Amino acid sequence: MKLVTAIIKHHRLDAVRAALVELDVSGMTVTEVSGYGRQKGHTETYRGAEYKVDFVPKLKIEIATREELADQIIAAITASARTGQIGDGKILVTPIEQAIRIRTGETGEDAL
Amino acid sequence: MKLVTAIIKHHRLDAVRAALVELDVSGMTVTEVSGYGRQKGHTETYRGAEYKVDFVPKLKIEIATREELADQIIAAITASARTGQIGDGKILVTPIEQAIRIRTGETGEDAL
Amino acid sequence: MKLVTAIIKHHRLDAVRAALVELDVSGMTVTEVSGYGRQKGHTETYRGAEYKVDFVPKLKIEIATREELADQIIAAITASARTGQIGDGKILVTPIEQAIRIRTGETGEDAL
Amino acid sequence: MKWNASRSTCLAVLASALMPAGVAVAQTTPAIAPVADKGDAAWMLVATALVLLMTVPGLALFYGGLVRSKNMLSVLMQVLYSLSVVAVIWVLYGYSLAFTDGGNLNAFVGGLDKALLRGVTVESLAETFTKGVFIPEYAFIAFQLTFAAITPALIVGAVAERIRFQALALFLPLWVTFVYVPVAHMVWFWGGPSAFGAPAGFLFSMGAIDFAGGTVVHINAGVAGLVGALLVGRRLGFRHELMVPHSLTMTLLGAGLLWVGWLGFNAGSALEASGGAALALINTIVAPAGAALGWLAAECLGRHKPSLLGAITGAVAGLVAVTPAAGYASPCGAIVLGLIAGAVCYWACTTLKNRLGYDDSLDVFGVHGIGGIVGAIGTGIVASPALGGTGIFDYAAGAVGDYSIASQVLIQSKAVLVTILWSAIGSAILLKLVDRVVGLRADNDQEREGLDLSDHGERAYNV
Amino acid sequence: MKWNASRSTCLAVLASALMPAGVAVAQTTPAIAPVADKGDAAWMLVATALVLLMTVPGLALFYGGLVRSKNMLSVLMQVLYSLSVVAVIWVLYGYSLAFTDGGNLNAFVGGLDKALLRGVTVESLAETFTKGVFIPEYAFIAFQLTFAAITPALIVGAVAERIRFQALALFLPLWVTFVYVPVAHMVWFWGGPSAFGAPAGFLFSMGAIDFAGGTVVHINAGVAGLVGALLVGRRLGFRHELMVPHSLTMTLLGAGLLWVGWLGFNAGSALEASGGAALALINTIVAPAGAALGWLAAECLGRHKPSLLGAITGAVAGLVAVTPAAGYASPCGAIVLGLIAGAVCYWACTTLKNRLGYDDSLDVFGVHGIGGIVGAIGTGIVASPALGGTGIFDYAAGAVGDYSIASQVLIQSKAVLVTILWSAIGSAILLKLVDRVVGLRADNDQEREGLDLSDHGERAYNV
Amino acid sequence: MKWNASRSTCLAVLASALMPAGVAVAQTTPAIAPVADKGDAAWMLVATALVLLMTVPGLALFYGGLVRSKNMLSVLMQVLYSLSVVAVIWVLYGYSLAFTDGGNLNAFVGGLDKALLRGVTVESLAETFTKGVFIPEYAFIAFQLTFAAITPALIVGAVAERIRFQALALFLPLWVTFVYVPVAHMVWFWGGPSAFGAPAGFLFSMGAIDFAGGTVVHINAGVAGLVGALLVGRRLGFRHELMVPHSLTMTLLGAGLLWVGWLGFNAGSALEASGGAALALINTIVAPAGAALGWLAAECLGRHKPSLLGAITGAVAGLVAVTPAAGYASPCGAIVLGLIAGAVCYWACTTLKNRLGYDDSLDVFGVHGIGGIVGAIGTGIVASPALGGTGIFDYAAGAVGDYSIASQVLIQSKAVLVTILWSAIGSAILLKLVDRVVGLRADNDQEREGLDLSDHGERAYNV
Ligand SMILES: Nc1ncnc2c1ncn2[C@@H]1O[C@H](COP(=O)(O)OP(=O)(O)O)[C@@H](O)[C@H]1O
Ligand SMILES: Nc1ncnc2c1ncn2[C@@H]1O[C@H](COP(=O)(O)OP(=O)(O)O)[C@@H](O)[C@H]1O
Ligand SMILES: Nc1ncnc2c1ncn2[C@@H]1O[C@H](COP(=O)(O)OP(=O)(O)O)[C@@H](O)[C@H]1O
Repeated sequence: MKLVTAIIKHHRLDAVRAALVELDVSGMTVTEVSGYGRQKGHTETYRGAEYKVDFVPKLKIEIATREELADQIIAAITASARTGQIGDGKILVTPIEQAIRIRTGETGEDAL
Repeated sequence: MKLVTAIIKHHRLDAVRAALVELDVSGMTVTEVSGYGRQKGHTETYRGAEYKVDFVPKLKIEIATREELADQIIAAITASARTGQIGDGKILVTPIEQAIRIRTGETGEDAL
Repeated sequence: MKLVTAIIKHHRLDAVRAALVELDVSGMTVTEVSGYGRQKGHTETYRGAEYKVDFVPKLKIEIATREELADQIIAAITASARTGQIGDGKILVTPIEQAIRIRTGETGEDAL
Repeated sequence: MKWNASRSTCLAVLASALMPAGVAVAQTTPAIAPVADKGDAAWMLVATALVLLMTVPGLALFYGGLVRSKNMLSVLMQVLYSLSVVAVIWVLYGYSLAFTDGGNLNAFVGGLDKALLRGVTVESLAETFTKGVFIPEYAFIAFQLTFAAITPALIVGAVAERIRFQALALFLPLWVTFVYVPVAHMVWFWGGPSAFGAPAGFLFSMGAIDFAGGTVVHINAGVAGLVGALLVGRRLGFRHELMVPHSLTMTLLGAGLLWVGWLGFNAGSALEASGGAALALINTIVAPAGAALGWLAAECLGRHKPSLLGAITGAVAGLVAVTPAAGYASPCGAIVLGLIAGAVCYWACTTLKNRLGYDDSLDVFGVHGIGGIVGAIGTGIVASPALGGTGIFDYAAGAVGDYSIASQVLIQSKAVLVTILWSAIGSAILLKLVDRVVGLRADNDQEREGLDLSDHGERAYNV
Repeated sequence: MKWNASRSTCLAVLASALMPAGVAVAQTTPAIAPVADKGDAAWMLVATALVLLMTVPGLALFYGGLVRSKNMLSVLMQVLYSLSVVAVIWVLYGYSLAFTDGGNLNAFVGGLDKALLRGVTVESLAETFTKGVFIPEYAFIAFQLTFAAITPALIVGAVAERIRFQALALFLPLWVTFVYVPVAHMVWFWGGPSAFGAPAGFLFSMGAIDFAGGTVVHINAGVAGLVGALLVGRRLGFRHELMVPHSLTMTLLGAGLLWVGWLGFNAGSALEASGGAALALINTIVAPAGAALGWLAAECLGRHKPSLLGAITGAVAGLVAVTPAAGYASPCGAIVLGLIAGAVCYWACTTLKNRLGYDDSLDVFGVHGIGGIVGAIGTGIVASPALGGTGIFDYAAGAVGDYSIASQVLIQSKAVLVTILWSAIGSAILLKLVDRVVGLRADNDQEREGLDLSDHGERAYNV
Repeated sequence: MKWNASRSTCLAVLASALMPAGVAVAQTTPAIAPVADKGDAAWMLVATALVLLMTVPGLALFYGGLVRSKNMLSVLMQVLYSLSVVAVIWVLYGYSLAFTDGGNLNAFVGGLDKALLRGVTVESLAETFTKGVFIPEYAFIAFQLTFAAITPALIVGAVAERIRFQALALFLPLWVTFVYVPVAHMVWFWGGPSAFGAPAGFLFSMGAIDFAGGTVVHINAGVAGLVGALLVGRRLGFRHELMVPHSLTMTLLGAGLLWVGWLGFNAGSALEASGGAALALINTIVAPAGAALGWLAAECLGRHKPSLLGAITGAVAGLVAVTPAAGYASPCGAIVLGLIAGAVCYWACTTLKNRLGYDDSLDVFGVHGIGGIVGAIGTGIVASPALGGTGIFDYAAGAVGDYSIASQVLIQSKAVLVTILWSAIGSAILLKLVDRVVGLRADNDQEREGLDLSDHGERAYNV
């Protein structure tokens, strides 16, 4: 099993979710994160004091999946999250050794 | 070493933490996340505009542990996080190659 | 490729980021988390009702990197995040099997 | 207590001022139609606005800040609903039942002569506590409306985070009708200075004094809250899970607005822009100040850190306690009353509540019930002229009467007891009834998810 | 309508009261300089403060809570800016153009005699609606200033989350000058009771009644909002993305402050601390109460959960609807008017808006436009003495005149129509102009990032 | 300045109005007991409520929104504590020391004749600035109480986010006693119009004018704040870490409430519901409006985006600046004063502060100190009748006196200097003392964790 982790822009979430649901992905977990990268941040000024904020709000989506589906998921995310502008984000794939569904105790791919 | 990641319901946190402390787990890291899965979300209505919200608030618990303890941890979480209803969540196990304690520079299992 | 994950104290973020930028790390992703560990939490009291809060706010920094840089990154974080007091946090290293830049579709180390 | 005047105040004042002497002499007093002083009218308009401020947004936010964010809107809604439904009821029949003569039942409740505000016009006047001084009756009705609206809203705090909206939607109007209105009539209805001998409400006749509603509003709501907390039962996870205020910022804001509004509540209860109103005003500033310090002192003695929530709660307890005493106590007396109320309510919200084990979510009983009792009985003491108080005006004698602390405290205690019994029994019956009809309590899943989503389909925050 | 008095009120009253009779007789009425009653003055000072409270923080937070947090500050800023720029304009020329005689153009606009408040002193008086009753002119100016300030601020809600600050910074002062001021003059300018025959504004002369600004403020702003929403266009992601209020807590708070402030708005429009003001006050409590219940009932009928935002919106709709009627309707009439307004505005904000498909972000048209129309026309009905209303005072006859619901409703409808046309055409022209000069709309990236950062370089929350 | 009247206002007015002419003639003026006008009384009750609103929740939230969320409650607590402790002190001895004759020390401080408010009753009156016009003394005491309470609370902002609560708990009452009370006495104590020749406070005697407390409140607190910021030292991470307001929403809300409350502060300082009060009222609306625009203009000139925090801060600076001028300036004069204050305070909070490098967390000195100085000196200019101002009433002559801008500006500057010196020296001594006794500053770990947890054991938000 693989864990596909994508960092995307907020307003692409709906599109990404829709694309994943098309693939019969049954679940995912989303986290609010701050990203640092090529995309520039912004400047805030309060009573003349300027602050350069380098972090940009992003969403992290994690999908645990059986191996075969990983490439399709990657393709789907790439297509649906892309705006073509700097800051569209990354996808990382990492290995999962075991998965358990808490409710039933099922393990492995059945747990997903 | 293994990283045990569990997605659970908010109100099970105390029970899970207690169960882990019983096992002499010395630390964990918790993140607020939103989950999408079998558990249905809810509908919100504002001045007649209906929004279907598919994401459900969940907690992610991460425990870095030496290999031997992983199964016990999984069992403890499964037992303490279970309510028997859809949406109880998942546990994923992934490999850790190295661990360092920042304060002391200790590495490996000593760092946990 | 490796994923270096560090749990640090909030007020060390600027120092850590600066240290990483020195190393030519091009990006990172930061998440607000709550940590449980040796560092003690605090007690809150509301109208006489005492609550022991065991979780301490922390930041999680994730850096996807090519393998060669991992040790330098670990060293840089260890140096810049350290205050010497309990609760400085941990660094974990996990394997990455694949990386994709959404904007361009680049894969592997080029995507970072 | 009301009077129909045929002309507007100001014209009459000017007219009488300018009237040739001979005519003035000829017109002996009865020929002069009573008029409202514009200053008194202005003050009562403002006082009404201030009491409205207490309910929404004041009380709504004070309570709302104390619950978990998943129940924020439910509390706001319950308070707003209370205001809305009571405002309508007050016009339909509430004012009439509280403030007209009830014939045979007059000891306990009024009649329906002024239902739908029949007969009230812009010229109608209501007499104040000074003979011959009047305010527009609409102002009096509106002022009293705001009292009737906030009292049931206070109860909401005791059953917050678990009661269904449907249950409250039914209970609150019933409670106003069967508990609030009779108690208001018993304590406040009388013939006015021009007819002070006319049949009055039961507790008024007994000689109980309650300047601005310590019994009617606070003990009444506090006891109903306790009964509600007991009948609805404890929240899921009570004493196991973290149940901490989701925004003390909102609680401070709400309390601040309550405080400011309370100046209208207490000083407005003088019904005139007089020196007596000014006394009530300053007492409504210094008593809560003393009570905030009293609570903080109690916290420090109890080896806790001095907390903002403590200072706020103390201040509210002081406001509650000074409510019946505001126009009677000297400022020094009010400070002492406040200090004591702060410390006693601290004990009630911590030690007492823990020992008895009921789940009064937002300490309605601990603050309004206990603080109200301290205030009602304490009023019997601080009102004494021997302690700098004003004493009680004897309308028959036309002067302040003799004062005995002991006997007044006895009377006050009796009034407290009657209020407690009426409220406890009435609230229990109504709650049982509502439980039968729609069920009081949200089911467990709804309670876990939060009432905002389950009852109202909304969330307070989307950041 | 103004009068220069040479002495302060109180001295005059006392003096006249104490004056030996012979002298009083000798001094026939014209010799008495008019003076302001201190009670009326006190009330108008307070009413002004209350209306200020409506704009900032009231309206600012009511609107702010409804937008997404990335646009919070932009809305707050637009409202605060509206208040600031209009306050200055009012002193410079706004008051003069609205409330002095405009010579040939007097049907539509006033003159510049009092530009820079020339000639106004602390002794200047403004006559109220009662012959011989005056208030300090500065109080009248300040009171009217707050009306002029809140009206353009209302428009902000319709174009929120996408209009550029620069565009509004230009549009708002233009709109006040070319739309608000003329409409205010048309509806409210007259010679006062002492010169009721003098040339008055167009709609006033027509016999339209508008107690506190249903046409001038609400229909005017509501229509401008609709035009704005159409010209600025829909928000990115409208109907696709989640666009939910970021803090209903702030919306409740803002609405609560609006409600309290509205007591000053409506009851202050009586210009006196009279029984009539008290009537307006109680109506301003019970109408929104009824409207909140009306909206909730409509929600339940529409098979939705009863929502806090619904109750709030209903209450605001009720406040809007009762604005023109506040001093004319009986409390029962006001409740019915409120109930209807609540239900109708529910329909407007849901069914109507969906069908027409415009993006009026915060329902300025649905609440202020539609609610204003319901109120303006409804006033023609509930003002009828046959329905418990006060009727209309006929200054020539010195008594309440005959009343025909049908003909008054016709007059009211005409006034509504004129206001709609003036506002729609004027707003459209001004918006087109501003679009040419600076561009109305933020570019897509800015809109995505949020106007707080792009227009103001700040963020509302840093938790 | 006080007078004991034996009868209530209204009765007396009516009585005198109705009195047969012969009797009235017989009763020559001295025989008439002074009475309070109900309109004035109503206004002063409300003004007091408005100033209370300024402190809690107004100032508390204005400041609270500007700190990081970990220090939110500490600021709220410090402000609430200030109000509570000063309210009690005011009754115990503060009022007496500020507003009674101090015998030998009378130039600088009053006596203890009215400690515990001895001798004050509901019939006691205080004379206003108009001969023979009185208000209830309790209203005057309460009104002044609110001034004394907000002034030390202002200082809190300068030392926020690092001072220990224990230190402030000691410092604030000391500061009120040794700094505020004497300065208030020096500036405001006089015999009243009926005894204008009696010994007055030092600065009053000098001829300095300060309508509502520019020196007493703002310069006084601003300078104390600067001294505090210097003695307590900079926050950890100052200029390195992100220290941005945690909720500009709360800051806007607090500022809005400050603005509304300030109408009571300034217009209430007229002590009457007069045309003069109405002038102060409108000036308190237009000056901050001008100042908000002034700050925004300065931002744009400085190539920054126009910011909400800028507009808010400008408005507060305008409120500060107009405080001493409110009853003297024409509205146009007030606008100009506001514009200038907005721009100057912008410079003070950015350029000046950066150059000097002190850490005045919330710009108490930059806004209240500098704004207060601009206002105090500017008052000498805009009060001039030549510029549309009212000039200064000469009680001996019974008319407005001759006016020289140059000499009045000189007098104003001297008063500013005396206030600065008194406040700087007094504050420094008291802070040093407190540092010895309990230590001023939280230790580094506590400062990092936040004062909410370390000092109060609570957190503001739990979402
Ligand atoms: N090396 C990295 N490790 C972890 N996260 C990264 C890394 N580089 C970029 N990111 C994440 O991806 C987001 C987008 O990256 P950025 O460089 O701004 O644009 P792009 O993906 O278009 O190259 C960043 O905001 C950050 O959250
Ligand atoms: N494939 C997946 N990848 C990542 N997270 C998942 C996945 N499936 C489910 N989750 C997480 O687990 C939570 C519970 O899953 P759900 O399907 O609702 O119930 P259950 O665990 O009872 O089957 C989801 O809310 C989501 O956070
Ligand atoms: N076994 C673990 N798994 C995951 N996170 C951990 C673990 N142990 C500690 N942490 C994280 O590291 C943080 C610091 O750990 P702690 O034991 O308090 O101090 P130290 O790192 O100095 O030993 C914790 O707050 C928690 O977030």
